Amino acid sequence: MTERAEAIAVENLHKRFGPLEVLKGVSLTAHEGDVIAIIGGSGSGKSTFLRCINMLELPSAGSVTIHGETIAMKKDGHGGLLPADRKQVQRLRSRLGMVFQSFNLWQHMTILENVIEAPVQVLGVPKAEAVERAEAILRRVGLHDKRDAYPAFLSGGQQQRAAIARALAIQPHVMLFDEPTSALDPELVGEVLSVIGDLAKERRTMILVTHEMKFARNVANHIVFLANGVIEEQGPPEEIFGAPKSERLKKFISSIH
Amino acid sequence: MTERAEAIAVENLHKRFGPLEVLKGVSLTAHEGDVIAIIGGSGSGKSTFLRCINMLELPSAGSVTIHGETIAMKKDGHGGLLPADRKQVQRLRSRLGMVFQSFNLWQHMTILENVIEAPVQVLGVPKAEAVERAEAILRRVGLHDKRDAYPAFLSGGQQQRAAIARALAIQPHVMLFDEPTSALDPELVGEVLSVIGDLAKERRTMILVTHEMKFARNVANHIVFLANGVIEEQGPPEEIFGAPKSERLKKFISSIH
Amino acid sequence: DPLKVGVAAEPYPPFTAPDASGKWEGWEVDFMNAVCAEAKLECVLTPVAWDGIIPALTTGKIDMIMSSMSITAERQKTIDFSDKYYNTPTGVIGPKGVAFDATPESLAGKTLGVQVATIHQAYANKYFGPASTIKEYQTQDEANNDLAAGRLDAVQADSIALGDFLKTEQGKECCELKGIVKDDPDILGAGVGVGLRKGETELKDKLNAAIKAIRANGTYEAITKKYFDFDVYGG
Amino acid sequence: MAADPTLINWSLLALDPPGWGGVLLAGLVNSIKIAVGGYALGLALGTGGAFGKLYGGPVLKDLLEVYTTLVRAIPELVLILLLYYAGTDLLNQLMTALGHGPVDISGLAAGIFVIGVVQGAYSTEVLRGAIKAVPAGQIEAARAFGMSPTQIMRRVTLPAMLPHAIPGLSNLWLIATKDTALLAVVGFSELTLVTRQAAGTTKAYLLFFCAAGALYLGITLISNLVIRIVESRARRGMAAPA
Amino acid sequence: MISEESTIGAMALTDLPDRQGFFKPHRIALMAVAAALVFCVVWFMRWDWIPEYGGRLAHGVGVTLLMLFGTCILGFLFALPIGLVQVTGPWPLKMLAKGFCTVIRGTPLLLQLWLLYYGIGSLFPQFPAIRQSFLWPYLREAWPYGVAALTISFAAYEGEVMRGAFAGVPRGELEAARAYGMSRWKVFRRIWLPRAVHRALPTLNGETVLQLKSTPLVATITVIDVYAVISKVRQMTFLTYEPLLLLALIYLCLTAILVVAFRYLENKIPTRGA
Ligand SMILES: Nc1ncnc2c1ncn2[C@@H]1O[C@H](COP(=O)(O)OP(=O)(O)OP(=O)(O)O)[C@@H](O)[C@H]1O
Ligand SMILES: Nc1ncnc2c1ncn2[C@@H]1O[C@H](COP(=O)(O)OP(=O)(O)OP(=O)(O)O)[C@@H](O)[C@H]1O
Ligand SMILES: [Mg+2]
Ligand SMILES: [Mg+2]
Repeated sequence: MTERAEAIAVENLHKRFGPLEVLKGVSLTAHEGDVIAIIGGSGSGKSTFLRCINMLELPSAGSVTIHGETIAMKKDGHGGLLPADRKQVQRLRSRLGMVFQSFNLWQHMTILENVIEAPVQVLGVPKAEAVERAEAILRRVGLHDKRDAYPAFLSGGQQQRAAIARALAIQPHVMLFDEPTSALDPELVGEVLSVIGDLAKERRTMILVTHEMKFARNVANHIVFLANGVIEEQGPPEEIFGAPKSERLKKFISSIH
Repeated sequence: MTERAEAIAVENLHKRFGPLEVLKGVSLTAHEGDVIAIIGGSGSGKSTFLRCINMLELPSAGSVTIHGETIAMKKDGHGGLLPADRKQVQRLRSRLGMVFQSFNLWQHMTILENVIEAPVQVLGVPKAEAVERAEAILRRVGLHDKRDAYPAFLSGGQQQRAAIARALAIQPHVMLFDEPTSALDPELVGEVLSVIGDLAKERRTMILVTHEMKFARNVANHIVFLANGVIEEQGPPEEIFGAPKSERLKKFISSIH
Repeated sequence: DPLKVGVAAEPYPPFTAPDASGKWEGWEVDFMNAVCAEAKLECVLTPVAWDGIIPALTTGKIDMIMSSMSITAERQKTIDFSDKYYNTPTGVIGPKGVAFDATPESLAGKTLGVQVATIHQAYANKYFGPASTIKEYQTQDEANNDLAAGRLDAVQADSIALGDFLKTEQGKECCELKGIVKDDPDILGAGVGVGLRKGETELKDKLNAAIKAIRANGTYEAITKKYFDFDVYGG
Repeated sequence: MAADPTLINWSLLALDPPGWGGVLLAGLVNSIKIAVGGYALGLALGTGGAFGKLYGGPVLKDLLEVYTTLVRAIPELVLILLLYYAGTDLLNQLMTALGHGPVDISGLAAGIFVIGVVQGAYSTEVLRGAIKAVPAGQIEAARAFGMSPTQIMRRVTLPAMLPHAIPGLSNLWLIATKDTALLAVVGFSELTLVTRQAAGTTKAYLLFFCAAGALYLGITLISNLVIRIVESRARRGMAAPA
Repeated sequence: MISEESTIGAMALTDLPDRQGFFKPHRIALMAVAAALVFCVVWFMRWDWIPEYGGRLAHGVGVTLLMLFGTCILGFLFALPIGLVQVTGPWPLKMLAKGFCTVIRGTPLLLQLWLLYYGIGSLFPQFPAIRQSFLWPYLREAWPYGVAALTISFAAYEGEVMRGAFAGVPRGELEAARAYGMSRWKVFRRIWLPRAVHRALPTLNGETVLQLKSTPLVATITVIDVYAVISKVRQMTFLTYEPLLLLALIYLCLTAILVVAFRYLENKIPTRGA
């Protein structure tokens, strides 16, 4: 595992919202091909952690390194950090494919337009090429027939798959998923999980926040248990689910069923 | 069981929405103290059946008798029925306490005002008396401290309990519950079910539509399985869950887990 | 019921204009009081938008019009008039320092302001348009003001109203009388009369008698002296 | 122009003649009278219209649709002229036909009538939208408890729709206060017309237009204050105050 | 300020009857009554003046439309920054924009128009510099003041609408754009602006109809739009109702065209639900 390149390295990440310190020093390294599942109670800071990785939330302290390139930060004068170089952030972001819990598809564009938007506008891929690639991806997630539909007319599961297609289209080094199934009904959950499972089989690097323990167990090679803003425990799924060490994790796992 | 008075008798109820016949002749008798659970697949007509009992939905054919008094109906000229006497319907409705799936609390009234509204406005109970009674009921469902709050500021479980309190306040002969827990998260489900369980212990007549099989089994003395607009099978819980006869019911029960 | 005498709500000094207390005054207001007193009629002055003064009369919102309305054949198709009670020539004014007179040739290419729905508008359209650009104003005041502001090259109106304007601070500074237009009785009419609904001959006779009476007994002259140094009754 | 345009002659605004302040205030009072009257009439028409449109028979529904569509598509200025002449004319012909003499319609009454008819169309739509925004379940619950239709209306529908209706109704009020300015075209001496008269007579256009603007703005600002209080009362019980 | 939504709903006029199910028995009866009314109007009223004024009416409609589209487009361009600044701008700009909207929306348009034309407009000639400048031929005319007043008014009302529209674009969609590495300008141009405009379209429709209905006010400052032409007809013919009825019909048609045009625009990007 050690010889694979580092895809993402987060070091000693802190994040506070006013008086509330949500992340109290979290470090995590994802190598290429890793599938890391972040689990933890509601409000434990999972989403915040994910959002800090691509600077949607600015960390209060700590550093984020993407493919060996550390995001340069500077003090903002209020005890927080600011990106030193906006261009750098934009460039690095385009290597991370984020799939939001609530999809966040652009409602004024068709599915195809959603998928080609970032490649064309950010990466400068010629439109014809982007469309070709997008169609291949859409075919893969089983949405090719919906390419000219607007997001509002798709079912939740279809929207979620479109959001995954959109993230895949920029050929990201790492995919970030924030509770990709929590807004879906059980039937659709299966649909989406199977797409993510396929990606895992390709050994694509992924970090996912999830509440689906069964899924985390099957798909991830590394589980991170966040509690109270720190990593309480981490390790391979067998260990985490089979032989939890900390009291908190034991309680968490028992409460699931 | 036969010597107890009839609380509700529904005979040969039919209901069609345009071309779609949702109920195709359903008969059901509830005696005082009965707790009847209606189960069935989605779209099988459970809600429609419940709503026909208090004429929120007008049946296309059939009769409903509440405490020995049959609701007089007349032809509406389009192949359906209309209540012959609106006053009678209003009077009989006030003997049925309905608890809606989505609570339907009146948002512009506090919880206490919600609870005393029907007793004061419909039954003509003096306000002071109604308040006194309402407070007792609210205390029973554990909502006394929220009596002056508005519904929007309560959690789902609290709203559901308020809805139950509102229904109890008219001292109904029969309580009708439409999926009382489907909109709640698992924690709240327990809370509400325990209140309903309490009511069952008092031997209050209840008809409930539910998806919680475990609950139906524990609380009901009679289970009705609706499928395709007819009662496919009915009987005591042990029989229904322990020894289902029809293929459909077998399939339904096996699919739950 | 008192009779409602319609007057244009837009000020038309020195004939009808409200003062700061909202009271209407002017030659025509005094004249109205005198005529009504003479005819033993109870009259109340009612301001109405000039633009809609004839519909107001025909639909009964007012009972007569005393608002410097000239008697013309066109108007007589719709309403009736009493005998004339004043008649003054029509003039054209313009800025000082630019030489022209009130002839079509001289006004060609210039922008001329008139008040809407007046005989002046009709006249200007017939004789000066389209060689001159004719701009129509809701009130005489606004036309005068635009002339002073340089947005108009000339204004055509009743010579008395123009004279009154030229006497003001603003008028004195900017403008002067350029001439009197060639008469056309078909358009410019036979003087100003009291507008009445058709068929009200009884009222009309009373008013005609009263006008004759105040001209005979000197009241008319007394009123006129208050405002003008010449006779407005005309020839 | 006055000799020195930079010098503002504030004395023109004095309350007593020769100042025009009193006239302006009288005009303001007239404007407010018409706005209040027209708004109230509009609200009455709107309430009837909204219920008619929602629960009326097909013919009534269509007639109301024609009313609201026409009124909302034609400029207020044109409507005011049409209604001002035609409305009073028709009324008089009606009175004559009934054997009464022609009635005397004051400018105030005509103004209120005209603004009321215009406002009625808008109120109809605002109230209809508000009633439709009341969740069906709220009304169903009331029916399930045996309330009669009038009880449902009084106890549930009307109070529940208020929070939805208030923003729209507030805007209509502000529109009503400003629409009174249009009555200037029929010579009713409301604030705008007297401003024009004062400005025309004194030539102090800027001064008077600004003064009138300040008065209108004052009405708006005071109204906003009152509306905010009313709204916060009506919205009690609603989650997430906007 | 108070939410505009429900008023706009009331003014939007977007619900035209659908074609199916339009012809019901009672409708046919109503239409017969309407046809009879129209017949009476056509037959018993005087319309002989129409040919004489036809050309001028057409010209007036042209002026009205020019006024409408010119001021709507200009006003909308101003409304964008006014709306945007209120959502994200620094507080001085925010206050400025807010104040502008409050003052303009709080005073009658008629008054603003007169203030510009008779008030400010009459000050210009006192400055010889202005009188001699190339602008003077335009400043002498009435229409620039009409355009200015209508533009300002539209900008204020629309600025308020755009504020709501910008604020109403779901944060998540903007975050998604940022997450894919779009620059701030690109997020604005590709996502925020088109989403906001799309959301605002129904409201914009209502506001444009309101703007159409405001154009006749320019007739009071000597701009000859269709309303002014009709006023003239009234004065020349002394007819009370006929010209006004024709005018109402003209505005009705213009409104219908606007509504249909906006419908078409809205339907280009379908939305579901309310
Ligand atoms: N923008 C914010 N301002 C203030 N507090 C915030 C903000 N975002 C999140 N928080 C707080 O930070 C904590 C962690 O939030 P986060 O969304 O990361 O939790 P989570 O682990 O994703 O929970 P869940 O499983 O419910 O999504 C919560 O207490 C939340 O209230
Ligand atoms: N007002 C209506 N108009 C037309 N069809 C209706 C209406 N209400 C219900 N239906 C149809 O009647 C059928 C039965 O509906 P009902 O709500 O009674 O199902 P249910 O058994 O309660 O299902 P669920 O468990 O999903 O609530 C469904 O197919 C539904 O689409
Ligand atoms: Mg989260
Ligand atoms: Mg149901």
